[in-house]
Amino acid sequence: MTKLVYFAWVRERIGKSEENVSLPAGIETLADLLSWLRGRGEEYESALLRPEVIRVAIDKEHVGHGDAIGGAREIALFPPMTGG
Amino acid sequence: MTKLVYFAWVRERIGKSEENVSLPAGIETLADLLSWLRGRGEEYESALLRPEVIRVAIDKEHVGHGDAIGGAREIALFPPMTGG
Amino acid sequence: MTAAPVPVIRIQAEDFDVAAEIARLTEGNADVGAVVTFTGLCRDEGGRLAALELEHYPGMAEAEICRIAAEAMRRWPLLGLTAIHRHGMIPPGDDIVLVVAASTHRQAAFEAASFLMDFLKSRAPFWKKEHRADGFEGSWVDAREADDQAALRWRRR
Amino acid sequence: MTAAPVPVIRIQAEDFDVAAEIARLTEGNADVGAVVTFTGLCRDEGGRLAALELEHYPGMAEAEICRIAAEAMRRWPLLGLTAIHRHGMIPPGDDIVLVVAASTHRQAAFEAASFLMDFLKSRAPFWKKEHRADGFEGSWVDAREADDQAALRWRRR
Repeated sequence: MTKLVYFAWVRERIGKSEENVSLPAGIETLADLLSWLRGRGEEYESALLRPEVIRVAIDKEHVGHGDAIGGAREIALFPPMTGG
Repeated sequence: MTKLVYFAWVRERIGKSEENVSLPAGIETLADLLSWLRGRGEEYESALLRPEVIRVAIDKEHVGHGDAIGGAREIALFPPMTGG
Repeated sequence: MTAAPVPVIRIQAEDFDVAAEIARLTEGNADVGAVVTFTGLCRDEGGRLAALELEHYPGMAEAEICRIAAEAMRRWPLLGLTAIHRHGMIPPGDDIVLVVAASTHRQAAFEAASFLMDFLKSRAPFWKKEHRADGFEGSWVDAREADDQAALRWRRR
Repeated sequence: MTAAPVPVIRIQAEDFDVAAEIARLTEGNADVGAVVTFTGLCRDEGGRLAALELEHYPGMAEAEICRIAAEAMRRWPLLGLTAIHRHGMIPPGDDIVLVVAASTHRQAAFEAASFLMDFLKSRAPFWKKEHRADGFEGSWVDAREADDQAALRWRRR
């Protein structure tokens, strides 16, 4: 099981702040994950409509969409950051 | 009469913080003034030994050595500034 | 005189005290000749906003600011570095973020504080949601292109 | 919202209160989103110094800092600008100078504060004399070439 966590409008559109999922075989990169998630329902489709604006972190470190998921325990999806 | 004021090591070497002088005819620029002052005694010679490092202000505004004294009421001579 | 200082990083709901944070970096260290602070405050956008709600990613927010601070410590000869970021509901006029950088000469303190803010803006996992004064549903603040550009300028070195 | 702010310039023997000076620029003005402060402190130069004595040219010190502050107000969209410079005998660890710049976004506040310090260093009529911890006669601090260079970089714009 992999823990997925969502923030800001990604969280609002998906309708939950976290969930545990079993990733099917073949999901190797974060781009694969985003594409698979979009097929899980309207709420995911709406949150991930423009995957290019979605930022991803694995185990609390920024990663790129092309990076491998590897042994990730926690994957976070969120919009561009607006702190400071 | 023109008021001359001195600061920092210029003041220490000349041995006073201010004085009133009658400028002789022919003293038109600040370079003329510095040169004339150097002839007034050892203490002035020691303070103004390297005229190129002396900064000058007329009526509380920075001016260059080539500038005219004009109707200056107060002329200040001092070393490069080290505030802040 | 002193060992390499450890940056102070705090993520908190409460406000901070700028004077106390300056004192923490200067007291007992007479090598400090320059302290630069940056305080970011909630604007009311011409009366439009009732508050900003700041969401963050607990754990990653601290970790990411620690990484940025460590990079600043490597780039500049700093004698102290502090970053405090608030979360939760923040009304106009209230503080959001504080950065304090201390060094012997001013250039390092100015540059490090500016660097920390540029990277904090574009990399620290915080998101602002507007709460409108007129009661209508507010929206999430969009990331500013200017903030990404500001972070990029540090790559030129 | 507000008329163009008038810079606050003070030359004084007493210490200043950074928090109070920040509050003066932010309170009641919810357009302010960024405040940068610079505090310059007296270093002890590895224990060598007992104090710095700051001499100034009364009247010209205020006038010159006013001129520099007015130039900063022309160059950046500032919502507030304060400069306070102390004179007299200042022991290590004590404050010497404070600059506070307030603006809507951070870049203007950072740049204006840095600009003000660069020009204050090279143009404001203050001179530092060292008082040594070992009791020997101290000397006048030499102007730093780096400070003149720092002021020159603003000409490139």
